[in-house]
Amino acid sequence: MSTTTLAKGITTGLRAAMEKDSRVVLMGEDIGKLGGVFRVTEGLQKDFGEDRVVDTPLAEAGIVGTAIGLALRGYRPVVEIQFDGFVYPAFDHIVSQVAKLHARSLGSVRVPMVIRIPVGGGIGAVEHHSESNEAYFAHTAGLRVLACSTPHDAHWMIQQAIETDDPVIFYEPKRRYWDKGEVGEEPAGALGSARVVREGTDVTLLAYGPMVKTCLQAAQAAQEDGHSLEVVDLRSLSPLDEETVLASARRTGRVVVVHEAPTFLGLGAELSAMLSERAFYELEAPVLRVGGYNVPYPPSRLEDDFLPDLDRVLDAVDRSLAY
Amino acid sequence: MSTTTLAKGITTGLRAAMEKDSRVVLMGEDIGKLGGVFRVTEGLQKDFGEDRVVDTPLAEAGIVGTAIGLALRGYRPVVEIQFDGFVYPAFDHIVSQVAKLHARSLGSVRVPMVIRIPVGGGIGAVEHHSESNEAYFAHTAGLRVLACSTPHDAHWMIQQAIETDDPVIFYEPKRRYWDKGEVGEEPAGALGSARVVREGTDVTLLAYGPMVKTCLQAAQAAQEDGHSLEVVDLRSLSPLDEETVLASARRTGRVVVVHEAPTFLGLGAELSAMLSERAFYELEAPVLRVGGYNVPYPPSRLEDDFLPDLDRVLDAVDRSLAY
Amino acid sequence: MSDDEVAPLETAFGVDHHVTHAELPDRPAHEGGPDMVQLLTPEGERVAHPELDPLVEALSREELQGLYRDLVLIRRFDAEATALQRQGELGLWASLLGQEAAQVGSGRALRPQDHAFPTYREHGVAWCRGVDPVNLLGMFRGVNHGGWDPDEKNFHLYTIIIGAQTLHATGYAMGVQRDGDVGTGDPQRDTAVIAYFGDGASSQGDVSEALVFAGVNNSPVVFFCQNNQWAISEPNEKQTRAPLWHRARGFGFPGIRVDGNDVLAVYAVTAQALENARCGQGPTFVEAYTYRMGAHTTSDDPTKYRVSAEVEVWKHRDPIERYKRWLTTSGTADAAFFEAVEAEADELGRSVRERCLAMPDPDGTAMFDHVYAEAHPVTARERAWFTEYQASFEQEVAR
Amino acid sequence: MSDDEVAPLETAFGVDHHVTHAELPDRPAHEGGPDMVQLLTPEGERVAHPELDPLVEALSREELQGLYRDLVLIRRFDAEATALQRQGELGLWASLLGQEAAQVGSGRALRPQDHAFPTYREHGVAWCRGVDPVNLLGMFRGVNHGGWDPDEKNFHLYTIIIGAQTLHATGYAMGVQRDGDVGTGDPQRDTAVIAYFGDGASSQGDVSEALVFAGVNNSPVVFFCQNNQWAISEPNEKQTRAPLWHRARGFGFPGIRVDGNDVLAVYAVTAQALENARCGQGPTFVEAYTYRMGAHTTSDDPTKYRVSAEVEVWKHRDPIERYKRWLTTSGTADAAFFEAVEAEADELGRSVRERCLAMPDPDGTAMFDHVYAEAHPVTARERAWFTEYQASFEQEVAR
Ligand SMILES: Cc1ncc(C[n+]2csc(CCOP(=O)(O)OP(=O)(O)O)c2C)c(N)n1
Ligand SMILES: Cc1ncc(C[n+]2csc(CCOP(=O)(O)OP(=O)(O)O)c2C)c(N)n1
Ligand SMILES: [Mg+2]
Ligand SMILES: [Mg+2]
Repeated sequence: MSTTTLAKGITTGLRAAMEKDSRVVLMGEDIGKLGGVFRVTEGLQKDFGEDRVVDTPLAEAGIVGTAIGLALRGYRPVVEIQFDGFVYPAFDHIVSQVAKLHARSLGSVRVPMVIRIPVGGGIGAVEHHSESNEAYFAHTAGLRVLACSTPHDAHWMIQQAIETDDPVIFYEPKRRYWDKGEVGEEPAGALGSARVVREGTDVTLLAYGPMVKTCLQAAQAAQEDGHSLEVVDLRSLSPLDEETVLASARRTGRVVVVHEAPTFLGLGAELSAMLSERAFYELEAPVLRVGGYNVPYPPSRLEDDFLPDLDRVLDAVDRSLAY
Repeated sequence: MSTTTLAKGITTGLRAAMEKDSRVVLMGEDIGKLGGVFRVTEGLQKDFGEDRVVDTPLAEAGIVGTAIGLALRGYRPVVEIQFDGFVYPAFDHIVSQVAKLHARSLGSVRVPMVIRIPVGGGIGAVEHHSESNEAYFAHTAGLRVLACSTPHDAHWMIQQAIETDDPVIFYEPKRRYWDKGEVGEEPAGALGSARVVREGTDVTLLAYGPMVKTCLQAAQAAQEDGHSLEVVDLRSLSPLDEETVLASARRTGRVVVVHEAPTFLGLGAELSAMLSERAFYELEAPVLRVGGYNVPYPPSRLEDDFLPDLDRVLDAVDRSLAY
Repeated sequence: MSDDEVAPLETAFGVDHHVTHAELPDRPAHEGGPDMVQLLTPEGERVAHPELDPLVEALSREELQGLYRDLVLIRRFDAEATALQRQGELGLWASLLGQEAAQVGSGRALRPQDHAFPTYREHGVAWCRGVDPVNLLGMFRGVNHGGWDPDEKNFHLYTIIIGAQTLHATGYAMGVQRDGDVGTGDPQRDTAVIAYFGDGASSQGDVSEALVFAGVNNSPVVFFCQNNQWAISEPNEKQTRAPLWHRARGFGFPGIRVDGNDVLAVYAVTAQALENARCGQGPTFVEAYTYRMGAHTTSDDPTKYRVSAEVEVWKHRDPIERYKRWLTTSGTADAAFFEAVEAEADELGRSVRERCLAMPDPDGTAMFDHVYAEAHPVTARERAWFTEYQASFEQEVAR
Repeated sequence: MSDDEVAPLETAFGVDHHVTHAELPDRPAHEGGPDMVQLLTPEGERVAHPELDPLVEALSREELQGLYRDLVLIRRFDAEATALQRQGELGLWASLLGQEAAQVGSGRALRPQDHAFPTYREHGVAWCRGVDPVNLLGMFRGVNHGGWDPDEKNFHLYTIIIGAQTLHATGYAMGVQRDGDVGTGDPQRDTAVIAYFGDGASSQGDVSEALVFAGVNNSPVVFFCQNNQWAISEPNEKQTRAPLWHRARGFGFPGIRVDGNDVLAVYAVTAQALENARCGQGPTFVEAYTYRMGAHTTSDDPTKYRVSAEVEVWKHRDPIERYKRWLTTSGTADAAFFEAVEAEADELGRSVRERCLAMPDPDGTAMFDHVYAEAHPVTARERAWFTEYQASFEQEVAR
């Protein structure tokens, strides 16, 4: 048990994976001497050398494309995309190659690659540095999509992501990088599992990444108003842990999904559709969605207006309870 | 009124737009002498010259990127992406530039660009030639996404797409390219509108592009079984014509969404979520989704198993009616 | 497109970048230009080349005959596949007609431990690597997306997304470097990677990025561009203003143009480039100047965009004819040999046809296989649903 | 990275591609190499250059003084912005310190009808184009993503996605061609486009694709690469094995390296390249060899990855000092002039600060503006919801 930040939780997770398996190779822009713009890879090049912590040319398609080649040679590349908005030049390689090579080869080839993406807003950044693009990848068969929300999960989930033979998009909630928490001795659940992080009886809040903390705060505030909210940290966005989600939804009968991404075709849409398909008679209210608006991520002075916060979550809870 | 194929409906629509506005420029691979691999631009280079029907280098990012520049200079580029699976190299320019430039410039710049994409399966093609990737673009604020399903709509909607000052992703259902139909004198509705293409009372089928025909066939078959199905052609995937959809859903109380894309986070998810948010008490059954499976598009000998067909639509109708 | 444009600006600046060329048989630009390496004229005459001759001379009579056999057999295979497509047995076929020498010459320059990353047209390379050609038909027949294990013969899967494989090859070569399989001096160990791509592909950003990564890492990869003059309907001029082999220099490594219809020249140039890669001298860009004699694929109609006179000119440069002439005049092979190869080709054609027709359609559930390497709830649920749904029809039929 | 590597393979093939260079002042590779065009030494001495001298000699005393004024004012503006960031008034700042000459020299070579497509660091070019520098602060303050109308001064919006603007510039130049604004001989009409990008950006596929499109179309675009030696923490060697200006040749047009800290050389080279573009001679790649004296942005900590000795070396090549020396020794400007510029700079700093602090925060509803040019139901509904939701708080507060 040790206390550390979410960022350092990933650092120690990467370090553990690299120590365990010499074929784990980190690739990305500025991840070497600089340790990455968020310092997540700090110290790793010094300890593991330039062949295992690679400062690549500035070209995301090139990074993911060559990582595929390394994976085909038996390596396990862990790619850092510097900011969420910079993953798109690599989109083609991710959806047409990384996601499909295993199936294309009838199983003879594996692409055990992890693509780490610092995600979301709330840090006052300029354009393209605050996006939440998980829906694109979750909609893509062949990929697994994970989102961690605590130092503990950061440490363990990155290792699970590296260990699985499937390619993983690994989201790190950048505005929680500096949040501290304890890292325990064991993962909080298997790859793909969600976790009830606060039990409650009136309404279920479904969240992941940066919004888990917001939902926990909302649940705390709601308690003072006499409402008991359950908070589920999805942890895996593809596949979803439908059983955990369903069990909670059945218990409370009311669900609010919270994410930073625009709601239109965001994860909330899938969760809503799935819940109405699988728990139609058990829902007392429609699944409500709290998310970013359907606009490009705004300039930072407006991000507080854009991002779901405690008040907007509680507003949705009230609307749900009103049904 | 004239009878023509869907492909030629687009050709005549493009021709009309080019005659009307000399700043309309077509760009793409093999669209000149060859007339495009589907011959949609056949004859246009001969009539409008190489400056207005441009055979570009083989580079989709380059095509869309330079089209942006042309748009900034006041042109109205219409880009052809040869097949659905080849749009991804241009993904970055589409989501980070095309979709955002108008907002970024506080309205001073417009990007009146149309990106034509032959979409979907059913033509026995090899990999990457049969994909349905509309959800990626529909989830992207700043874009409009259209899908035509008949020669009439093909002819008129492409012109509406060119006329609007917003960027448009324009989907053409490739396996319906050779279907014939009449092209009337007027558009079948404004940009963004859906259309009830068959009225019915028991269940609403929501579809677009290639699946409209499938749904009409299903409705015909269902009639013989005594079920009255309403079919709505969405036509616009972003924005959705929620009012038309809602009105139909309220009439029938039961909705089945049909598309070729995998259901997980496909358009059906959004429609289901929206309908339960806006018509919770009026739905007799959960919105059911019939779509591709959550797998990469399979080899063509399996595509009939993958693609929603009349039977699968009717199976969902039965399940809906069983609620 | 002319190879010898003069740079007005640089000249204006007093900087003369005009490339100086060593002596090679003079040749007009439309025939590949003066820099194109050629060891056999279209008439089958041997052109001396002091640096490369030793590589060719090291080939045994059997190896020299083998090249011919490869050329003929792969052409026959290709013709059979085209016929199968016409008869509805394949959904599509991408013919290599005319490019046999480029593929066989380079394919035979590979050592067993080397790795090849093809486009969708490298049937000749697959053949040289020992991939059963019937396996190449699977994706065109629509029974799979790639019918062989890439690690079995070190021949990777066909890649349809233009240019993508050049990055995969480069990354693979970076892996080879990390494995220490470069520059050891052990001919069984030192490994090179070859990436195939077309003239059209050269425009894709991916390909340029591959040149960047390979250059920066000095990786053991050969970029083998088959310039068959056309990217579907677009001629070279729509893709590039400079000869393609010029591209490499600006990324920090050498480029070379070779007559792609001259199997000896292609062999020698590629062998040298691969050897340089294995020794740790880094990448090379080889432009094999050739011609796509047929349609782009069986779906294509080249009469829409190119004149038959052009095709006629290239017929005179046929890679098989020219090599056959040289084999004959040099006394390397005789009529009996040629006849035997012909017979073998007939047999190959028959066998390929037979085995193609026998290829079973996969079961519908196959689409759920290998989407993920590890258990996945959505795939599992959908697979179960699909199986049950299929069964319900069979019951109906049974009833 | 050395400029004069020899190509082993090509040599092995008897093809010598080693570029021959005309006479230019000898200079070691780490100072830009022998091919770098320089008109002023770091000590401020004028180097003769027969081809380019006329361009410089055509400048009036006022214009020559104006260049100095630009250099000083934009440096002062930049320093003020850095200070504003430190004081929390900006979220971020990307300083141009050290790159003033590259930006002013190229910016002043533009004609009014020309168009510039910047990265996020071209404050000096914006200044030359007449964009009010306060407008550049908006996106760094977080009040907008781009605070000026690109068509007002023909200076396009800052582009953060590395390399993307090179394609936009190329497409824009293709539009210029379609408008017939190339090669008419009318100096008010013929139009060129300039695309700025960095050494790191050269690795992006987009940039290579822009070179392809510009080459194929012979478009009037100048690719202006500010090689400031660093892409955040990565030095040139991580991006390229060859000098960047070599890149152009393989795409079919000339490349040239100019001393990016020599405002006269940058001016002359860019003016010539732009003029060639306007005349219909097509694109040029200009590599301005310079140095990023400060951090990548205010968020960066360069001590992690580069040694101060390097920075010290470059201090001796300061673009302003050297030009000031030449202005003085050549008698083009005197102390009174320099003092006046200093005073003007102080005034600019004060005004920028004042107006930055006065920049209002936009209203929350602004995020719904201009997402679409035409009415959009989702935006409209969300905007209405947002407005009502905001109002509910205000009511609460009012209560
Ligand atoms: C990214 C992408 N865009 C477009 C295509 C469609 N396409 C298939 S082959 C081809 C032309 C390729 O030309 P070239 O690279 O010269 O190879 P060749 O077919 O001549 O061997 C095109 C445009 C594709 N497969 N992938
Ligand atoms: C596509 C993309 N990837 C990564 C980044 C993050 N990033 C911003 S600036 C930069 C370095 C750019 O270096 P260079 O092109 O040399 O320009 P300079 O900053 O030195 O002026 C990086 C990696 C980005 N903005 N866009
Ligand atoms: Mg070709
Ligand atoms: Mg730089």
